[in-house]
Amino acid sequence: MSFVTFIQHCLTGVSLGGAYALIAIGYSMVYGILLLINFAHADIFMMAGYFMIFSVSSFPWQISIPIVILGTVVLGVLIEKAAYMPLRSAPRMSIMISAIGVSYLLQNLATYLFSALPQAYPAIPPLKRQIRIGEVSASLVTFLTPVLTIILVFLLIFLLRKTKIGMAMRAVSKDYDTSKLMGIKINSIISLTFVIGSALAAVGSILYFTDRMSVTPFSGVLPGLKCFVAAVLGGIGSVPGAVIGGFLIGLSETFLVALGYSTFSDAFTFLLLILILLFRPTGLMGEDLQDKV
Amino acid sequence: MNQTVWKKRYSFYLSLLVLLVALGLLFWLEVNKSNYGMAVSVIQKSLVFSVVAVSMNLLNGFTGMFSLGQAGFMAIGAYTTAILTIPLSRVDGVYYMKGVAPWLKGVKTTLSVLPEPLLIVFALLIGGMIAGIFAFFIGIPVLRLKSDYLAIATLGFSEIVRAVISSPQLDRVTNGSYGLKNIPGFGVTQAGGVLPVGAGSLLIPFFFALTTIAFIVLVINSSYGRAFKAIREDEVAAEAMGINLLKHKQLAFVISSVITAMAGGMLAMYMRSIEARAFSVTLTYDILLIVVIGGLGSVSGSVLGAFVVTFAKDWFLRFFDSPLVIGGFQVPFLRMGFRMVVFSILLMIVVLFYRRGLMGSSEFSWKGIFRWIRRKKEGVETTKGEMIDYPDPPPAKPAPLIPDPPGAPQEGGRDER
Amino acid sequence: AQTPSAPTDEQPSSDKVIRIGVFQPVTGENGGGGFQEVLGIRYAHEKFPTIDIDGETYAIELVEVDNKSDKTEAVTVAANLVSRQVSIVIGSYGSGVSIAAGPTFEEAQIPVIAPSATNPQVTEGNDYYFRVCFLDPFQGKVMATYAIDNGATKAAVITQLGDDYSSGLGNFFLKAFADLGGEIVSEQQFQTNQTDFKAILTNIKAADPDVIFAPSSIATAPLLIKQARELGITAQIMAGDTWENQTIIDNAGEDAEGVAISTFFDENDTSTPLAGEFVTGFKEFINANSEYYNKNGGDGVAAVSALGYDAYLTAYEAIKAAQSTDSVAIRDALVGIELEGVTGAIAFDENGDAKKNMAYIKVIQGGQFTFDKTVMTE
Amino acid sequence: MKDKPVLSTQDLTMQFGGVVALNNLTMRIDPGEIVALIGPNGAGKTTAFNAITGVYPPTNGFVELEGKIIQQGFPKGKMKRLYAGENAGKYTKSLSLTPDRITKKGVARTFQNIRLFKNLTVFENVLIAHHTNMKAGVFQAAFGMNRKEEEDMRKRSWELLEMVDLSDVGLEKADNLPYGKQRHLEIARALATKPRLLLLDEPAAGMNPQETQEMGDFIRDIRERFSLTILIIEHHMNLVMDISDRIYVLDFGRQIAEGTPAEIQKNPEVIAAYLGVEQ
Amino acid sequence: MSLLEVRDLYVSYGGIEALKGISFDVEEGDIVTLIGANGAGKSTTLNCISGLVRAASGTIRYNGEEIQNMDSQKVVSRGISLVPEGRKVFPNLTVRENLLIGAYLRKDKAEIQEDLRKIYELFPRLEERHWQAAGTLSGGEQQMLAVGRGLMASPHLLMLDEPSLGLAPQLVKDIFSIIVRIQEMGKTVLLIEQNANAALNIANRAYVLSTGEIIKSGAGKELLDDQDVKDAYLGVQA
Ligand SMILES: Nc1ncnc2c1ncn2[C@@H]1O[C@H](COP(=O)(O)OP(=O)(O)OP(=O)(O)O)[C@@H](O)[C@H]1O
Ligand SMILES: Nc1ncnc2c1ncn2[C@@H]1O[C@H](COP(=O)(O)OP(=O)(O)OP(=O)(O)O)[C@@H](O)[C@H]1O
Ligand SMILES: [Mg+2]
Ligand SMILES: [Mg+2]
Repeated sequence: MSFVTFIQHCLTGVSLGGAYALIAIGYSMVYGILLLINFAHADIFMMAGYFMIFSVSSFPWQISIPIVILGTVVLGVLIEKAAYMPLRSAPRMSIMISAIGVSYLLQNLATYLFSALPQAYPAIPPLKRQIRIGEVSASLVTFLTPVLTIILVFLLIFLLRKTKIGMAMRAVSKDYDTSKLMGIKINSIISLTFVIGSALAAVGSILYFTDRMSVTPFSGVLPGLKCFVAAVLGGIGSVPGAVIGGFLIGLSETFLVALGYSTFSDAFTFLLLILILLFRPTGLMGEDLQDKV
Repeated sequence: MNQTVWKKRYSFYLSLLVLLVALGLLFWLEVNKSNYGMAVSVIQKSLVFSVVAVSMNLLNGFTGMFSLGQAGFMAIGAYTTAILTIPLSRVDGVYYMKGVAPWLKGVKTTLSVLPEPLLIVFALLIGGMIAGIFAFFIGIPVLRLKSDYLAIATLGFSEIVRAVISSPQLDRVTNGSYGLKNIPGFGVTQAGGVLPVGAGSLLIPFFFALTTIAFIVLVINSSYGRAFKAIREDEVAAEAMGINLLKHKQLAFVISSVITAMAGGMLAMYMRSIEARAFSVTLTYDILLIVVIGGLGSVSGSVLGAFVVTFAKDWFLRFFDSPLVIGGFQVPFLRMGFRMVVFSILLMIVVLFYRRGLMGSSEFSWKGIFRWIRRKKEGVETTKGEMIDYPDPPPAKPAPLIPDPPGAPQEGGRDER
Repeated sequence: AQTPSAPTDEQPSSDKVIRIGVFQPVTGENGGGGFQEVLGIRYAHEKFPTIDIDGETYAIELVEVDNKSDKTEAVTVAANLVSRQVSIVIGSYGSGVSIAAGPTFEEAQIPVIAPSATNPQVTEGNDYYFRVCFLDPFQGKVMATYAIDNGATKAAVITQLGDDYSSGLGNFFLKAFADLGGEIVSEQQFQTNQTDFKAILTNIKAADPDVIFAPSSIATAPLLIKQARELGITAQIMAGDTWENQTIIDNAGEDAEGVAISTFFDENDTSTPLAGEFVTGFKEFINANSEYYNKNGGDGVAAVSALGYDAYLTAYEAIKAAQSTDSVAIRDALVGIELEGVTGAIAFDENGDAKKNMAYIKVIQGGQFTFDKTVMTE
Repeated sequence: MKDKPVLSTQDLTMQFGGVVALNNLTMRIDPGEIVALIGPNGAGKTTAFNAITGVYPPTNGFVELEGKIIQQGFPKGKMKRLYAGENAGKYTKSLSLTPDRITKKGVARTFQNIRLFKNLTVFENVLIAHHTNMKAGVFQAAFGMNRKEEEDMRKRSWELLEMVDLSDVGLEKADNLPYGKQRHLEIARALATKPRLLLLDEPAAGMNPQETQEMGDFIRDIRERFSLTILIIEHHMNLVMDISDRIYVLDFGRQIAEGTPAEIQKNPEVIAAYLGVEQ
Repeated sequence: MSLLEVRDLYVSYGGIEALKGISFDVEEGDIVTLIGANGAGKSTTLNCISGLVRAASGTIRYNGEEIQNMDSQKVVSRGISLVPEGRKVFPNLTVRENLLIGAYLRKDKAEIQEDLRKIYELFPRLEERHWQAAGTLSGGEQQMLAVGRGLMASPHLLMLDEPSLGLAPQLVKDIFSIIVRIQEMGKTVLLIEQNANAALNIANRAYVLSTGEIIKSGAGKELLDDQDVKDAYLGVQA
């Protein structure tokens, strides 16, 4: 592999990793607070793709971006209210099935409404600008993704670590009743989690689809699974962990495919995950808190 | 009579009756397969899925281990069964891309002395065994992980299995990602034998389901089953009660995997043609869905769930997919893809309103039905989810392990043994 | 009394019915192409809604099922068709699902006509599977010849793992290209549902081929094309019949220019009157229904629509020849059938494959598939 | 009658990060004794239980059960640097049986924060505890080939419930029992494993003085009936002084006193650290 | 008008009736205690007041406002704080964070810091371990933390559910003197205690609960001398 090819692969991997990281954070946050693997997250991400397609058909892209973020946030919060909130006191598995149900529903609804055919994702001209450095060529979005990811993540970490809201989120994650006794509005806190997670998914979707150019009802499935793995690998519930996981998976996937082992690219992701879990049973950055006996 | 007291032997006779009726019905259906193809196909699938669901329930519902590796074990079983049972004459056509590995052909030639039914049983057992060995070895490191970490690790294992099966390196054994076809089905397919065409296509999966599920039920009701439940409730306390966590988790994991793999083999025979892609996470989610819809920790729930979900998804809701014109009026919404939308909505409704699944964690029993009917007759209001959920009254003596056979002394009398 | 063959809006109210199963993907990966094929069948059905058997008029009923481009689902819905007592089946777009469902139909002794499934395995060893299109070995050779004729010496091949059509055709191309003296400089594979081809394309770029042969689904086509151009790859991209779909051009835009494909039919080649008649009629049919129009991506006539039409016609003729609704009788009639379809003459060889030896090459120019040349083999 | 001690610990130390929760505990318990372990909150009492029963492998020192070592450890890895306890370097072997092995060897315990199998019935809670002594393998058990054994287990479970006065609620969910009853159930469950040594962690917590007294009688009673040796942690001094033969006192992980109840009550150090000025 | 008025309160769990129509009052500035055997319904009463458990019927009035079946979070904002049974500290937050979250609804930053200091003074052990995840504290340490967290809310009515459970004898005494000090600060306390002696000693008023009903009430000292109460709850005095 020549040096130029190597750099090109790195670029692809890092950019992919950045988008993964943004989605992984959504999984991680919702898990952190509801202990719920939000299977629908991947499909919220997919819907964000469609929102952009529709929005761009009537508005310029500058206006579409906030519309897409807003729309995705509304969708995320709506799902929470309709499918998860009524199940607050239900067994964990029921909520998980509810999440799978929402995921199926979004996929099938999208298939039904927009057909299974891929729809072209609108090109956002500045993001698509070709940048050429020597032999390496890529569009701006490829360079932008990791940078934007890092900035957003720092903001988020600040929110979680340094503010009262962050503390309330961590409290709610352990015990609803006692949190209520502290005066915490748990529903608002949970909604906020979904707002943040969905907004990040929307940003992630813009970056991801701009790079990949088309959306289908099943576009979310594979990245969804990978991002979930990224979240677990990093230590589910931990934001920096999700980011590390995202980049790790983005890079390893790209290189595996590049080396001709594309059958094994997903398998390798999982192998990596299992190996890491064997040495760190709660992921790279996960809190290793067992209840005291 | 309103005041009749439920007796144990009633249950026995009723069960026997239902079993006989079911057998008769199944036999009738399979002989008339050509007219009821859809029913036969859906029942076959339901039976196979109920086995997988029950063995998944053994892990998730009874042992409290959140495992998502089902698709992987099914794949192991399915591929083993398929590879061993594809008729020798068809092998070259199946492996048309890269050809079949010579050693495999050798093995198959040797095995071809077995009559087909025996070969199939043999293949299923081998599939189960391979899965069991896998389960045992990956269990050692993986079962130490907790809840969702275990889930994702087992899911990962399942995806790795799938990738390995479809890898080009194994092209000559598993036919890589092209899948296998010409797998023999359940029933007699060629006319001219002693049995009518189609015979066995339902009874074989039925007996398979019956025996495997019965085995799991026996395990659950044994002391080991109680140890599993203890682990589900509180690992620390279970360990303090002298229950070896790893050993018991592994036991549950291996049992579940072996049976899942055998069911995978059955699934291969049902599908007649398989590919690795079919054994993806989605398959596991589908099973999980069945388990939870049926009721986590309820065997009868899993069986019920398998039938309800499969029937709804594959059959009853089909009409939503085709445009319907009634008196020149085109019914809105009905077109391809609508069925799955309806299915997802129904699914959500079930989850939201039966949050503990159709059966909760209780089991089906004639006694429960009987009481429920009596209550209905007396006009006593029953609350949702409580239908079959009646705790037994405190017994005068410990409940016996195995229900008394008919004719044994009835409950109430204190007999010391 | 009914007037046969007069297209009417409402179903003929005859109580005699014969059912033709339509076994196609309408959703999933191949949902787009599958639907186009269905359109051809529906159009044919609209033209020929009834048939006379033994002096009685039977209404033909289309029983449509969706196999979702999924091999597992395919077997289930095939069983569904069998249970609904169809006399003959048309389908499916995509060789993989056809191969998977083959044994089910064979066992139920129901004949199937594949309009566009090109993989040899579809009909091989299955007495009940027929097809009205050419096969992949032929198609691979056609494209290899075309590449060599255009001066290419180095080719890269991209195939989809687990897709019989894609890897099959890729393989046939590979062999033919090497036989013709070309060099294969890179062989890359990707997985179903993969949307990121940058890694494999980067490798291809490093190998610097003259042409890239990438037979795959409509869904992946625009992604491949656009990502290749983004990486600065300038080699000509070529593919098989599946790519003849307007959405690819719509999605890939400018980048699609120059892409070459082989196909079964050309709407501008109206050398036979039958084809010309079909093209006008079909366009009207499409334009009359906005859903059809949208999903077809305009009123272009896809080759698979033409093949769908031909498959229906073949089934129609076979039923007529058999003078029976019995599926086995129809199958026997199919073996010896000969007719003139819009994609050429149809007659089956001993495998059940139509004896066809001509393919059209089209190149995308100015946002349209433009006819380049026809290729025939002996 | 001083033969081999049932349990003895030597230099038993348990350190979490920088916190030395248990420092150099050396104690012995002779057969048939009731020994109490007391001390202020956070003194390391529960930690001692955890180290003895294998929940944590000890950082340093060892535990012997009837003359055989069941737990032994020395600081390794990062702990080598961090180690703040005593006798570093004295031990070089490590051995840690898992809690189930230790239970099998005859040590049973209850938990400070009750840990019942909440969704199972009271009866099942006790029945499960018999599992550890079961002989049958999984196939034998599944196919009912150990009917005799199974029936025995059931009979003994009811007997135990009878003893703690819970047989009338035997088919209730354990979680629905009031707090005090749950504590009794935990003891019954522990007894079902057929222990020779029973460790009780605050069995009278949450009980009123009346109930506490009854608990004292109950503990004495089971000692006789099952010929047990008992190690108990309690903050109810009336109970402790009433039933124990000997008392060990911990403070900040260290043993600060050992003696009979009378001696301990007078010990100025214990009064200062734990009991308070006037009793 | 009393600060808190409970009238005819019924609560049931599924089929089981835990409270069968109890009525009692808590006067402003009093210490009121509920005593009773295990399972009598004491905790249920407090949980119902703070909105964790739904009342089947009956009313609860606080400052004249009906608060039965009000959302917990709202009840808290009215100035009622509960130190729940079984400690319920947030295991993943540090000791300090647990205390701060107790003051979640308060806006007075300076006073929060002052209160934090006071609590560290009361329980020096907490200050020593302020960085430790609460889940790894010993049982008694967690109990201190739970009480401290309740105090951080600076509530008008403080409800304590067995605050002395699992505490060392000396600390038990401290707890009771803290409760008296809280009263002296002008707050009202509703207390559940198994340590009935001590509770009755400091209580202005006491109610005895038995299987979901109030069977006795009176001034704290009065009940201390009551023979029935002595027999049932106080045991033989050492
Ligand atoms: N897993 C752990 N991680 C960190 N510190 C711990 C852990 N377990 C216990 N500790 C600390 O060790 C000390 C001793 O705890 P332990 O539970 O043994 O106290 P105890 O004597 O039982 O007190 P109590 O009477 O309050 O129950 C405490 O200060 C506690 O914070
Ligand atoms: N969540 C619940 N589900 C079912 N029953 C419950 C539940 N909580 C309490 N109970 C029952 O309600 C009754 C009253 O319980 P409560 O906890 O109020 O008693 P308590 O007086 O606080 O007792 P303790 O002194 O043990 O804390 C008990 O019989 C108990 O078993
Ligand atoms: Mg303790
Ligand atoms: Mg209570």
